[in-house]
Amino acid sequence: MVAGEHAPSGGRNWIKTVAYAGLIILLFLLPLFVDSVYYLHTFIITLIYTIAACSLRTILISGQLSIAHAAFMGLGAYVSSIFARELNWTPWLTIPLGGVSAMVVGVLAGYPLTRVRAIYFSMVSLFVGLAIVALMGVFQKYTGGDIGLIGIPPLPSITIPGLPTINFLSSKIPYYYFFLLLTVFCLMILHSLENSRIGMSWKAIAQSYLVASSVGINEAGFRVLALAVGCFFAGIAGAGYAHYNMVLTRSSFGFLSSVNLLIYVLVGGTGSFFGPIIGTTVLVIVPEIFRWLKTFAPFVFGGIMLLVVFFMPQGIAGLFEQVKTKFLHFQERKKPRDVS
Amino acid sequence: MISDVAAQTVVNVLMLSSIYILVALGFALLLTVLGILNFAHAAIYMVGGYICYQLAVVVGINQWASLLISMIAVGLLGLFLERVFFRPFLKDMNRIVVVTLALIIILQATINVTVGSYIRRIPSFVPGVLRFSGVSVSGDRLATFVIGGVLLLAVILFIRKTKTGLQMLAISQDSDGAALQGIKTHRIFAVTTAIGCALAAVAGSLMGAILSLSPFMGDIMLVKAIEIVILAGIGSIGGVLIGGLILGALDATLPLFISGSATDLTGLCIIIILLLIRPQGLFGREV
Amino acid sequence: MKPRGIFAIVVCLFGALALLTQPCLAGEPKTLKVGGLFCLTGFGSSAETYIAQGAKLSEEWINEKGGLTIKGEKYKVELVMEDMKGTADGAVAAATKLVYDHKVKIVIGTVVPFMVQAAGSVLEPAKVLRLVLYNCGMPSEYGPQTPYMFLTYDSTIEGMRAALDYLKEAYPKVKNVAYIIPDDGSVPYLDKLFREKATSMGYEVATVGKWAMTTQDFSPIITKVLASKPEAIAFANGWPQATGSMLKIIRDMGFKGPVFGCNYDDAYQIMEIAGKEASTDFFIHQIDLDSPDMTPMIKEIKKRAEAKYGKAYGMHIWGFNPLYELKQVIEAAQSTDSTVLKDTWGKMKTIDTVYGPGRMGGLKTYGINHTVCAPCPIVALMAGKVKWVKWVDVYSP
Amino acid sequence: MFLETKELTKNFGGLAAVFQLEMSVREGEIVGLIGPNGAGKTTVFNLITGFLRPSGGRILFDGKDISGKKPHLIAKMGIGRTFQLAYLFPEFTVFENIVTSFNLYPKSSFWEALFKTPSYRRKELYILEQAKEILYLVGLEGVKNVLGRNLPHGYQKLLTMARALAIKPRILLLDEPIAGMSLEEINYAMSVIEKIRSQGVTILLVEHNMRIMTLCDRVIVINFGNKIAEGSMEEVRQNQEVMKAYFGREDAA
Amino acid sequence: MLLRVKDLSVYYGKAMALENVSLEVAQGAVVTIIGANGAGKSTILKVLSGLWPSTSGEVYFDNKKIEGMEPYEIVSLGLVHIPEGRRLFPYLNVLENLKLGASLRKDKEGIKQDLEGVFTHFPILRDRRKQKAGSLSGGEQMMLAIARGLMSKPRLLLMDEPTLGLAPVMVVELVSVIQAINKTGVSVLLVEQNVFLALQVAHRGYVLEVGKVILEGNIDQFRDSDLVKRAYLGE
Repeated sequence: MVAGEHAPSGGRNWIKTVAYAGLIILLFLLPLFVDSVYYLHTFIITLIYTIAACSLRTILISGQLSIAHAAFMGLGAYVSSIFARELNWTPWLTIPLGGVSAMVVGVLAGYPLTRVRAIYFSMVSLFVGLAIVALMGVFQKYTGGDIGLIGIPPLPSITIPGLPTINFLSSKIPYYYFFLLLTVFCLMILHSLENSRIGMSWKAIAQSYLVASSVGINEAGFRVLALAVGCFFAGIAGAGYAHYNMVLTRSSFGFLSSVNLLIYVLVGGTGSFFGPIIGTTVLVIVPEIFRWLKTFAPFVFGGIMLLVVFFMPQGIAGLFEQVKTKFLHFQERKKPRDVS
Repeated sequence: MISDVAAQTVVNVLMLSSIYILVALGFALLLTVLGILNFAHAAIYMVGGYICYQLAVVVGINQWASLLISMIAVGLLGLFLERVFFRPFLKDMNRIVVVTLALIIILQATINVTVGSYIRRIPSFVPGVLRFSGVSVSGDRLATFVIGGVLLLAVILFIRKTKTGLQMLAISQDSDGAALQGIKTHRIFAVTTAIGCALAAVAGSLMGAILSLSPFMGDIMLVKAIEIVILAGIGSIGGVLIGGLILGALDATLPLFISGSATDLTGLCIIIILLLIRPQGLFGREV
Repeated sequence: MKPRGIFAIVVCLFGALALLTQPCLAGEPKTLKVGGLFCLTGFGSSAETYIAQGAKLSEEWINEKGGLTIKGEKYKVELVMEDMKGTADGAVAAATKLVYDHKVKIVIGTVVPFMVQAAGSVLEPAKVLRLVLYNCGMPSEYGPQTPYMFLTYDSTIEGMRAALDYLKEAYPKVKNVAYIIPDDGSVPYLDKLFREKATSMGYEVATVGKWAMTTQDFSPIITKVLASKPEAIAFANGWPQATGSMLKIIRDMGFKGPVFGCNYDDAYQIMEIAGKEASTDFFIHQIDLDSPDMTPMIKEIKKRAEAKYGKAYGMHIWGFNPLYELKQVIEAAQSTDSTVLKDTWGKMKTIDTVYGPGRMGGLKTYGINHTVCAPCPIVALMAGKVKWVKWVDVYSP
Repeated sequence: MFLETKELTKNFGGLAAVFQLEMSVREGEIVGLIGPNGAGKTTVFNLITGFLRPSGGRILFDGKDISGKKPHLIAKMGIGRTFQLAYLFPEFTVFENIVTSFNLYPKSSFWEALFKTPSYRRKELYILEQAKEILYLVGLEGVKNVLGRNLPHGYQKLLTMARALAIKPRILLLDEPIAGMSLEEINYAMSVIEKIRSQGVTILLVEHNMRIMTLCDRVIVINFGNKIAEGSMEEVRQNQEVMKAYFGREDAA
Repeated sequence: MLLRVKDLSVYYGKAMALENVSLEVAQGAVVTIIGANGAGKSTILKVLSGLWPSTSGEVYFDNKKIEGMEPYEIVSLGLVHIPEGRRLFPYLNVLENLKLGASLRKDKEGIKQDLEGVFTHFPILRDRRKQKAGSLSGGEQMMLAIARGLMSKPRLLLMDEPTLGLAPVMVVELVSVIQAINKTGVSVLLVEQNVFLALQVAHRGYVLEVGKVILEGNIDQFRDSDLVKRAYLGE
């Protein structure tokens, strides 16, 4: 069963599908309209952080507000780069490897973390994140320490017989398509999971872990599963980032970065799958637009956050919901009827 | 020789702990009474330091007076913050997180734009160094130790011995129950925030004398404050003393044995293990 | 309803503002755009704000002097600055914006090593001439793989050599030296270089104090370093907050010997942080703006900085230097093409810097001869006063 | 015995909430567990369903020792429960509440759920059918698309029962199933409980409202965590000690 | 009338908690509201004491409109709520809990006097005055909660399920306590599930079911009411 599948609005589903398809096609055609490499770069960064933010939300819907997510991103990034740099593995292999290693660490950290809930979870996760970043500082021989790791190979060119070779160093367009595909792929999986039985169990645990376990949902198991899935995609995002940026510093994955990811999710709205996507898009692109404000630019970022918090209690995605409710004149799902 | 290092280390532990305690005290107060994680605490701490600097160095009034004025000014800022930014969101953790993080960004940018980012330091409050048999303590650190201790004691006494303090405790234990006793909860929240912010201002000013001032000085201290409060346990002011001592002890002794980045990792692992054994912290109430 | 209305209005206002004030990209035809990469906010902004101001001064200076003359045509220099926001991400974004949006082929700036690397990942493949101010000696930062990067002034390694030379001269009795360094990844390289130089001069390295980047209080690490009984202490790398704090603690703990810093840091700032009491027997690679021994150019910059910003800092001079050098290179090459400039500069043997005549070097040290070695000024802090010492000639072969 | 506790004890910080409790439930019965407020009834439920670990004693279910097991494993063995305050998933609709509760039969693997394989879809369809049946059984089909938190109290109580049925329990532990209901609702809820029992589910319930006791085959009275009487409702009603404990006075009723 | 509630309705989101509830408490009376868990009894008290907002309706205390007031303003008028589960401050000692009850009062002498009065009423509290409230037994906690309520000089005491978790002996004692309090001129609005207690002390009663008053009248009428007997006495 899929949430929505039993919803009575078959007609609106059709419109939705067309809208999504249209949006994705538009995104695919974007490079035709945007000739600035800088804007492409901004879009690519948005895509990468979208994967990370959506995977963070996957953890969040299971009731776990993690403040370590950027660290898992960094873990994937470093593992992928180290294997690609030191052992000359192809990034096509090391990127999933980065995801897997982030997942493994997520699971290892996750089991003890199931002992704690709510704010205590957040706090211990904060320390886990700090510890992972500290770990990167310890193995500076491989990670380059704070000065950073360079010489990370870019994605290798792809040769498909009959077509021109796709060279990732030639321009940002191949990267854009790679990340667009990766994002669509990751979001599809995350969306599919969220709207499956597993996603429902996560949400059930978040709403009441007592009730959830009374109906046989393995609270610890599902929470670790959420961490595993979330960390896997964070690792993928991080690894992709590494092979795009070709330089890594561990300060990109510290406390403030984790908090930034959290802001993307919270500002976008936790209630909807599209929340983090909207949040990331707004909070990555708008500050770039206001770059010319120089030292005043942070006010834009902070201002957006305050606007959202004051006027959009459910985040930006919640705003759409609010508007929709208003337009539909509080049309309820259905009024309760007498039982007897 | 070894004993010199040991004695100096004991002093280092005490001094560093008092720095940490001073920074974490206001943070713990807000967490206990208002139940909010005020991420902006470290930014308020920075603002306090800058106000003290502006008064003492730029305007040129007496240093202790400027410390006092900074305390009062930041206390008033706290009243404003509580009314406008905290009160509407007290029961909504997600929104409190976003608001306090937004405050960090805005306060840092404000200082960066107005005062500038040139590193400054407030002149010593207590110049000079105290030496005895191979151990030395600078006057400022000693002052921090004393002031930190006095403030911790004062806060605890205030809480235990005054009516307002008792009401703060009551709210921290049961805020609805407290409202039913006729306690003006909003007033207590305002007072608490003002005190918490004033404490941050003291910490910022003293830290401005011991270390230095920069708009971003709070970033690491924030993490330290969170570490202490979580170690102490949410809901415990007295626990800040122990949390601060533990963290101070880790940070002041580990570098003697483990150098560089590994220090961080070891300290964090110890804290994580402590927290997994006692998730509610050493003096926390319940999970 | 109301909040939404307010929000809509605010968004519209911001949007309108953004559209109205978007910098107009259509400049004059005879303008040479030079990018500037600095942290104006976030980590590093404490120094780089002033370096950026210095760079702005140099832009004005060049244009006042009539700009650049290339093949008979006059060019004005336009410095386009982007904020790196103190993060690697920000550095990459800023560099991308400069290269692909502003279409610059020459960039000055980036001081903090990790941002040098991050920006380099964009600038180097785009063949943008980079005029970098600082380097902490890691081969990954600067070497044969970065052919478009030029180190415009003496850096940690040169500063270290000058400082050790001066140590020998001023404190001949010192036998062993301890040095303190942030554990940021550069330790293995700097350690090797430091030991080589120190042992070749007959010093013993007493101990190495590595500190974690998150350190708030340096007392423990200083306690450890002092336990090895060094006669002199060096800061191999660092920034004013750390250097000043450590100097203060070292003196508080009763160490009387000489202490010195190897990198270009503002001595006044260090003194402000360390306090007058502790600021003694300390020397560092830096200029003294008040000394009559400064080059005419430095005096000129000081005047300009005071006129424009009210107060002159050593960082202004540092920030002024790259464009000053670039002017000579462009006039020598008679071109604005980055590859031509690179080749021309690479073949130059000498170049004038604001610090005095510079020589090109670095082939042996870094693997590439793109290092400008100019006289290295030494400034001492003595009894709470900044004291001009002298110019030391250093050269990285 | 189907479900029995042996010397079951639970201490909270030195205070015994349940002390050496011996009780048993036979298969197919409806047993009422009564006692004054704070007598330890809910604690007993929490001990049986694994939400609390007993300080001493054992709990046997169908001959197997289940004391101290994790709640979801106990649920898997066929012990369903409801909560005193109508705990439910407030952000889910009624139907989603029930569908979510189908975790054990049939079980789908991670990969099935991820790729929405035909077998997964088949199982989900089956679950939809089953959920509809339960919905019909408890009579909530009229409100199936209402969010849990918007549901009136009586419906919430019914929903918690419906949800507990989703695990196909062999025994159902109902914690105050009719508290807060109107008279009609009570009658209706009692008929639902009767229907559930007729499907072969054993029921152990806690209730203050004496009306429900007409349903029970047997009543166990506890006070201070200890059993003080057992028997039919009539027998218990005559018991002076029960009267004293339950109604606070000896000449009650 | 000391307290007059007119057509009070409370909705949480779309869920109804109370609908058009009207009730009255006369000066010096003990009035009880009977109803099962979730019937909305506690909601009434929470609205009266200002903890929760009402959706519609009017509440007058001493002819003063009190809804929309902050809890402390309501307390200052003399309407004091002893909440369900007592809501003591478990990490504070008995004396501190009592002092907090007098939060709004400024007359030190009066407080001292009342403290004495409370201690004579509940001598056990005097013995335990340095003990943490959380470590008291259920009965002692109940007494402390009542005593704390008395410290704010109530004119009307709202009691929410005082028998919760009490031993039978204590329930009996509670009856005399409530009667004693009432004798000093304090009106009481008692919310109970324990109908026996309620019937014993109250003068007047209301039966609440699913947010609506379904029965009201003098307590004698209640005893004879089939509805009450059937629903709550199990007959």
